[in-house]
Amino acid sequence: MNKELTTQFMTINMGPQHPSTHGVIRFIIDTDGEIIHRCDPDIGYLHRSIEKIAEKVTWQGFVPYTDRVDYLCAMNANWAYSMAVEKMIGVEAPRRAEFIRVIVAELNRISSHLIAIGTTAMDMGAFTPFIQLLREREYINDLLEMASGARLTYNYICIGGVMADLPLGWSEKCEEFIHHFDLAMEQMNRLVTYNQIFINRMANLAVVSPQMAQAYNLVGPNLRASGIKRDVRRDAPYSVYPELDFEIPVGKGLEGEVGDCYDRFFVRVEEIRESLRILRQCLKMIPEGEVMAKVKKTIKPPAGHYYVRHETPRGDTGYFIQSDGTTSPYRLKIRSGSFTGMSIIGELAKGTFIADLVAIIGSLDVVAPELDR
Amino acid sequence: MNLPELFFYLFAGVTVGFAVVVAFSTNLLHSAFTLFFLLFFMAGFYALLGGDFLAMVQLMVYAGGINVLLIFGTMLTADVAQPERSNLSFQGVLTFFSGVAFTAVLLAVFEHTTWPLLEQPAEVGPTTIDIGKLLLKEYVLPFEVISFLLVAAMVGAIMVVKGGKEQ
Amino acid sequence: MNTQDAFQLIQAKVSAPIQLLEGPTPSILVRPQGLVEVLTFAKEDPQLDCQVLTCQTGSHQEDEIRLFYHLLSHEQNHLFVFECPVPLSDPKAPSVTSLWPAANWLERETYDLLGVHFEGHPDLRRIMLPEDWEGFPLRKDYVTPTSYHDSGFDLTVDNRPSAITQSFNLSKGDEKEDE
Amino acid sequence: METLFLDLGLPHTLSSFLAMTVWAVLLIHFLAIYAGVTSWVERRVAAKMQSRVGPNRVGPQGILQWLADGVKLILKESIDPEGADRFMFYLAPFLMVCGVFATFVVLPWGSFIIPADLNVGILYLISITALVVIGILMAGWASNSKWALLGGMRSAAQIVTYEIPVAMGLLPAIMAAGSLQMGHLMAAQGWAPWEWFAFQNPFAALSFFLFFIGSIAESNRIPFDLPEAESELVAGYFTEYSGFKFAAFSLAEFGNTWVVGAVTAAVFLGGGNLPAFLGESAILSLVVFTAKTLFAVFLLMWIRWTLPRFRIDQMMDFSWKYMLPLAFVAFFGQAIYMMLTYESAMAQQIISHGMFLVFLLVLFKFTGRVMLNVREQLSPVNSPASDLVAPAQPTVETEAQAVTE
Repeated sequence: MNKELTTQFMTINMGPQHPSTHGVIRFIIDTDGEIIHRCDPDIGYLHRSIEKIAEKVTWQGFVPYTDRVDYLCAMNANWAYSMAVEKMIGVEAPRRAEFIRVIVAELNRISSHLIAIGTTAMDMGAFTPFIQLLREREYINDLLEMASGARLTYNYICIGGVMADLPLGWSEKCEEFIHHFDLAMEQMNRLVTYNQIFINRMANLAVVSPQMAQAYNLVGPNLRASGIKRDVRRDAPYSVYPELDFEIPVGKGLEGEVGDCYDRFFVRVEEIRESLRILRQCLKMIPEGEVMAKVKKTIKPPAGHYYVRHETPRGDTGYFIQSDGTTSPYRLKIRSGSFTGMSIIGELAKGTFIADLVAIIGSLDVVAPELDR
Repeated sequence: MNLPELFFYLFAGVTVGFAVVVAFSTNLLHSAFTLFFLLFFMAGFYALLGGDFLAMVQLMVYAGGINVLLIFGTMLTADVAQPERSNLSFQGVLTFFSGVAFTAVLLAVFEHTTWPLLEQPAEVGPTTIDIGKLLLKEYVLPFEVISFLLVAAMVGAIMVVKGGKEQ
Repeated sequence: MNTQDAFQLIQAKVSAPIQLLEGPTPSILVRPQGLVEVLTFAKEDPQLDCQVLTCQTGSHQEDEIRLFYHLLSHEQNHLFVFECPVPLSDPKAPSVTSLWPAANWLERETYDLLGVHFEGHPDLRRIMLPEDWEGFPLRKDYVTPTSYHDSGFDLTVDNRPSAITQSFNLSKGDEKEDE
Repeated sequence: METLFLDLGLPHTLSSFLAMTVWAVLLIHFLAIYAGVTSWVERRVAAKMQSRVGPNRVGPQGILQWLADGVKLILKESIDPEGADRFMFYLAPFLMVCGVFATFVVLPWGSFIIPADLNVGILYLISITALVVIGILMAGWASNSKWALLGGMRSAAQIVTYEIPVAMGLLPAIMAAGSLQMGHLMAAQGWAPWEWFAFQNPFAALSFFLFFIGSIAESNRIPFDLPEAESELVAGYFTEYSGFKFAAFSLAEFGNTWVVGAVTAAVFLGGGNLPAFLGESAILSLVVFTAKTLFAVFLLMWIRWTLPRFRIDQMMDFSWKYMLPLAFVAFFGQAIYMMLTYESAMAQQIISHGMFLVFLLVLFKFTGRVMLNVREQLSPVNSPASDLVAPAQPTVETEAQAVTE
């Protein structure tokens, strides 16, 4: 009886083809029954060398590639890059263009958060909210299609402004949508957010303390869920955000500790509300005028390196661009929220269940193309 | 030959067949799964004898509960499918002799007992009411004692599991 | 606090030689020998208070790889850039994983794509590319391979015969023989 | 049915054998067709709940979709995973179908038609599920896949756990009827809702909920679909199955919904009892019974497409820490209720009518909530792009400006 029982860990490959890894990611997990002992994320399955491509294309030519960096919020990626280049060449977009940018980017933020919330709910086994939210996202896609002509990769915001003005009657349609969406969001909250099973699954799970969030360089909603009130739109204001009135939601530990999965989820729900607020204000404030600044056809920014931060739905996305004064970037690095968000998963997953790992991935809102670039 | 008799021989044959598989299979898991069918067909015997309640309890407790746990445990064992030593080679001679001896005793008992033969029961009635009455009236003390024993066993099991976790 | 102030503060307190680089984005140049010392100071000094390593990357210059460390302070709301040149002949830099766990993956990415060896890194493996990939793609002298490990597959053109194309070819061949 | 063959002059053994065969053939066809149609219904119901269309191409409104699916699955290549225990791998799905099919033996079809009204019918129903457990365990093990193994393990643990509250949930009804026989259980209830076990007294209602929740768990449906949780375990114990074997699993799964529905209808919702003035019509009784069963099946679907999934430890906690004690409460409560109201039919009437009124109240409130949701759904949304008044401003101009500079 004194002989010690020998047990083995079971090594499981979760992915690359797994229903809930949100793209092509692989986790090598050692489990003791269902409890994870080690979780080693293996990424790179969607690595498309976008940073290398940047060195081969012109400054304007890279804008469509930014769409592909994170296809869930292509507008924001467009904008982040365009903003960086505008800063380098010292061009300012016209005021109307800035408003249009804010409107489309916030719409895109909503649609991205809808996917984040929906997939989290789907990972929890609730399939209906996901489809319901996809339906709402379709309306946003309709709106963005009216503006840009595309539904997923827009290539709408370009260096110096936006590609085209909003069509006539677009604002009314947008207001109609906002009114509808307010109610739809409440419905969604009743279905998922306040569902006791859902709360039980998410609360007190994978708690990220503020120190840990900073050490692991979490950004955006993930950082704010840990109680750190940091948002690039406020810290390093760009565009017309200083004129707008909006709150920055932070995790309050509604159902458990501050920084658990439920907080990360709920911060996104609240951010959608704030985005709606921003949209309402912008639709009122938007002036008439040009939508495109005068930009030279061949851009040659002065040599040097730049680092531009932008608040995308996945948080503080940094574009590090080094120019040598030629027609294409010398070195371009996209610092993405998913990448650092992913690096914490191995730490968080220890001691949780396999089902929890799925919740953690969902709550951190990791998007594979942005992760691998 | 009437239908129950036909089924009796059918069940008997199948049960013996499964028993052979359980005993001689080198794959422990096959044995465990086959044991399920063995227990399942045992319930058939009870049903044929008119013990409807007993048959169902046999199904529920043995086939549904104990056997599932057995399979559960077997699955958690390392290398069940390829055991280094099959249960055939395990002290074969001793097993053979003890088996023969046991069979001999069984046969002897079987031969020397006078079995009370029932007059062919005209109809097999429900036994549940009788069992219930017996348990709660005539044998209420043994029934309660056994219940108490089971509760004690359960508490003991919990204690053992808890102690194991603390270590 | 701007970079000049930070530079003066670090120069006063830290023995390692640093240098202020002017440019569109001013930055502080540190040699690899003094990197950990300077960055530790930047993290722990209450005035700098750079709790977050927000971005770590590198860029291939002529004969060196220049590492960039973007440090961010949430409390003070400022961002500093530290540059660290490592020679191409011996690309080695100390790892800052012990200061910021986030550096783990960021350094792995830099190692993977630029080939900088971070000494003291707990788990320096390739992260994006396969383990057996040769070369470092983001270096300027990187030649895009035409095949993967002499496997015979041309990576630039996918002309592997699939089962369907093969069956077509076969039928064409048959016809030719018939003629 | 046996008498039918006896009337034809056939010997006793043969006629009872023939009767069994006919029943078996009828039931297995019913099971197959029901499972197929339900798979289509479930998809349509889910689509309706999710603002989708659902399958509507094969046949009118897609009603033949299940046939197309079935044909496709049968024609598909059956893949054996490498290293699989082939015999068990092939056996498992059919064991599961057997387990579900075997329960049909005692399921009633209205008040007057029961294939075999065993005097331990309800006990048989509980215990025969062992076959399903064994099938799942076997599938999980034999697939030689870790996901399948985890699914099989989860499933076995889950079914063994929830069998207890289910059995305990049935006890109050058994006590009230004083029999384990399906026919007696139904006969002990009346046609009106206040004569059903579900509304007999608070404890019976509690046991009804426990039974229904436990049944959901036993049939592996959301929120208890951990064995086949697609976001965690890919597809659980049937991850590696394809072709007809996969179809067999679906058959068992959808067939199980009928079992749950029928037992619910028979034991708690008054079975196929008819009001006295309608007489003893077997057909009408069948219709009533089927309607109740399908309502219960619809409830299952409704729950499935609404709720998220439990985690494994929460699922265990839920059964052992909440359902089991509650089941004991229901059991003792029912005993006390029976003791107190044994002689007073008046009290029984008052309690059951009161229960029904409470239920109506809850239903009323619930309907209000549903109507609120429906109203919100109908709020106007932006119409398609073609409605726009004028096209966008041309963009060429800006390009030209840039060139001139």
